[in-house]
Amino acid sequence: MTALRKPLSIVGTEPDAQTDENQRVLEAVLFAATEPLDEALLASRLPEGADLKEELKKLGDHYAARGVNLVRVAGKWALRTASDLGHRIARDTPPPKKLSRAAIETLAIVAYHQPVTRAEIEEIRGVTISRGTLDSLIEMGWVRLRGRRKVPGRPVTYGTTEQFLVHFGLDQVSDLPGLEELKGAGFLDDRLPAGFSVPMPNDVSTLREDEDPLEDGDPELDPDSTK
Amino acid sequence: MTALRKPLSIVGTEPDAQTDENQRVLEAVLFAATEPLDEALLASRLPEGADLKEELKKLGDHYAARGVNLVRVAGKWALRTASDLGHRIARDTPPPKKLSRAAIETLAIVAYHQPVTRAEIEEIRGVTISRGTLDSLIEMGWVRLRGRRKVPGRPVTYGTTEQFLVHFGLDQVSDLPGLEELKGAGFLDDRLPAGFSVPMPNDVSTLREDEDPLEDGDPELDPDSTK
Amino acid sequence: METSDFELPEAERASHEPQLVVDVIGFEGPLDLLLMLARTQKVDLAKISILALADQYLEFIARARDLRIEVAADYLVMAAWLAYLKSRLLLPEPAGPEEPSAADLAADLAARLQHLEAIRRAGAGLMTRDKLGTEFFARGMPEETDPLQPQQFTATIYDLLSAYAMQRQKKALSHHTVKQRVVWSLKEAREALERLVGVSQNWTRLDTFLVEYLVEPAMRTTVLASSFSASLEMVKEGHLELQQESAFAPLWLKRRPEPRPELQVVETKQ
Repeated sequence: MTALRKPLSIVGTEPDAQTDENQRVLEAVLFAATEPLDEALLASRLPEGADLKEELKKLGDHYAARGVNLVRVAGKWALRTASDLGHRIARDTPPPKKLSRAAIETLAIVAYHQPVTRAEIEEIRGVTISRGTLDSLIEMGWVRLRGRRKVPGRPVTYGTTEQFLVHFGLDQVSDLPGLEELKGAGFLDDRLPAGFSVPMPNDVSTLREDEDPLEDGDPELDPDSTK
Repeated sequence: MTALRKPLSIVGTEPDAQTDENQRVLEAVLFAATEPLDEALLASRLPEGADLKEELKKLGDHYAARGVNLVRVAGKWALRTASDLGHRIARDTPPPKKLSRAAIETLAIVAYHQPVTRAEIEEIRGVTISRGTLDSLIEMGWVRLRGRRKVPGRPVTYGTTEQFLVHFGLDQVSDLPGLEELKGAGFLDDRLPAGFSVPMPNDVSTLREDEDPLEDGDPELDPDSTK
Repeated sequence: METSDFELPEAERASHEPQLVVDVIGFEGPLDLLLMLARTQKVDLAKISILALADQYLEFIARARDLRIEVAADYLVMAAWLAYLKSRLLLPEPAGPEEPSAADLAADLAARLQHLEAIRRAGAGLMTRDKLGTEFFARGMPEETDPLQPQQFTATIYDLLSAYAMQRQKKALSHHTVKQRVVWSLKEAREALERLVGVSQNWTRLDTFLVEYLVEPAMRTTVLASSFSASLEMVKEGHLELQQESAFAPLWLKRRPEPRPELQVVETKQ
């Protein structure tokens, strides 16, 4: 296990050594995790009074030019391989399936218009969407059921997940590409009932005032909620 | 993705830059690998003529004092967190994950229909189940291999475990609700055709008369028992 | 997005899911087709001529029908709508009561096309981002931080029961296949219209256009009769209002407004 590990002489109290130790711990914690970690968790691993922001910045600088980078996704922190090296890494796993156009468009509509109902998605695309399209996006873990819109028929509202952000390397939904264009053209707030206009996609878990919570186990038992 | 990643200016032919690129690739490949990697594979990721030993030594030196180390295991190479930091990251038990829908559906069928074969599960679900689904249920300790059905092909039969009962707070598997209770609780609706029935689950360890015991070491080596 | 995107073989575009709408022409719905046609005008979508677009579309549909290609009903509903819109744009007849101007309707349609286009670009932009597992990778070998406790999974008894009931039920009920309808009812056509061109709360008289495009010429009389009774039914159910200025004059229809969402909110709060 230790072939190339040199013995360390850690001097706990010496200031510089302390700093390095913080770097080592952060690095190890981030390295061991497959999922992005939030700052509260990271802070809990450092001695009281440590400047987490500063430590993260330092770690980021250290990794910036290397083959692994420190990145911020979904408001959390993670180590990821540098994306310019993707083709050099080629894992054994089969390449991910290409999404169908219907799935890409549906995902985009959910991402940019969330919270959004199935009827609204259909209205934008101009075609009915097969149940399979939303289901598979949900199964992939990118789309989730949020709640129910407070309108007749109480249609389910959909939004994106943290995993969606992680997959596309986004820190938050407001980082979505082309968001400004859509917003500028007035496409982001015109589908909402009057009085509920929110000009930005919003994936925060708290329901909006025009949303009701899902009942227990509601999600799956609901083939025609939007009809 | 780019929060802390600085733009790289890679000059392919300049000796130093070339070396750095090799370091970056090695680092990324080792980071993303799911297993320790052998030198043949690592060499295949570097340009022809690169000195792998030298690159590994350099990478090892870079990481030696850090929170992550390059280690040699079983003649192969891997990046691992420094072992002196084990206790600092140990609290990092991942939060419990929700079971995937495929897993919960499979588990439900095993629970009600045990002893049940993979082919029977697939028939009820109407889709093939990936080997991983059953495997992970077994790994979680909720599903076990019981024996083999005495039919051609001798498919493995699956059942639930005591841990399954503990997790779901069941005294015995026959406490799972039957047809009338499921209807009463609104899980099943009234349109069901006559003759629809829900089996009485039974997880007693004694094999049924249509089951054979598993041979020694049988379980895992059995990719196509149900085909 | 290039025109070639619209010429993907069926197998490729449908790789991930069963296509619900069997779409013989190979487009993802009428708006998709319209967008492609609009691109041939080679102008900014904001300056598109809806009249020319309607002509192109109707021509396309007419050609498909001449070739005896079966055209999905959604396309025909759109054709009916465009034929109606075209007649309004060409002959500014005295509008029915409270009717939106033809220019407004055309502008709405242009806006929908721009929206779809913008969403497509956004979707394409999303897909060209560096993605986890393709361009960048996470730690491949998670380190067990506590070897005694690997990843924990949770599920509730509720998850278990609903998963079970749902699967059994799906299977048990799956034998009841619904016979495919030959002719769309007026109600279905109107629902499709709402999806395609938005909800019009105003008086319209496009039923003659719908009838023309939705059915074979030989069936027109009977379908006109049955769609008339269907609209009466919808009036009775409170979904629709009907108006006729004199005998044999065109019938005007209007969707009854649904209760406003704001009112709904107030109600639930009480």
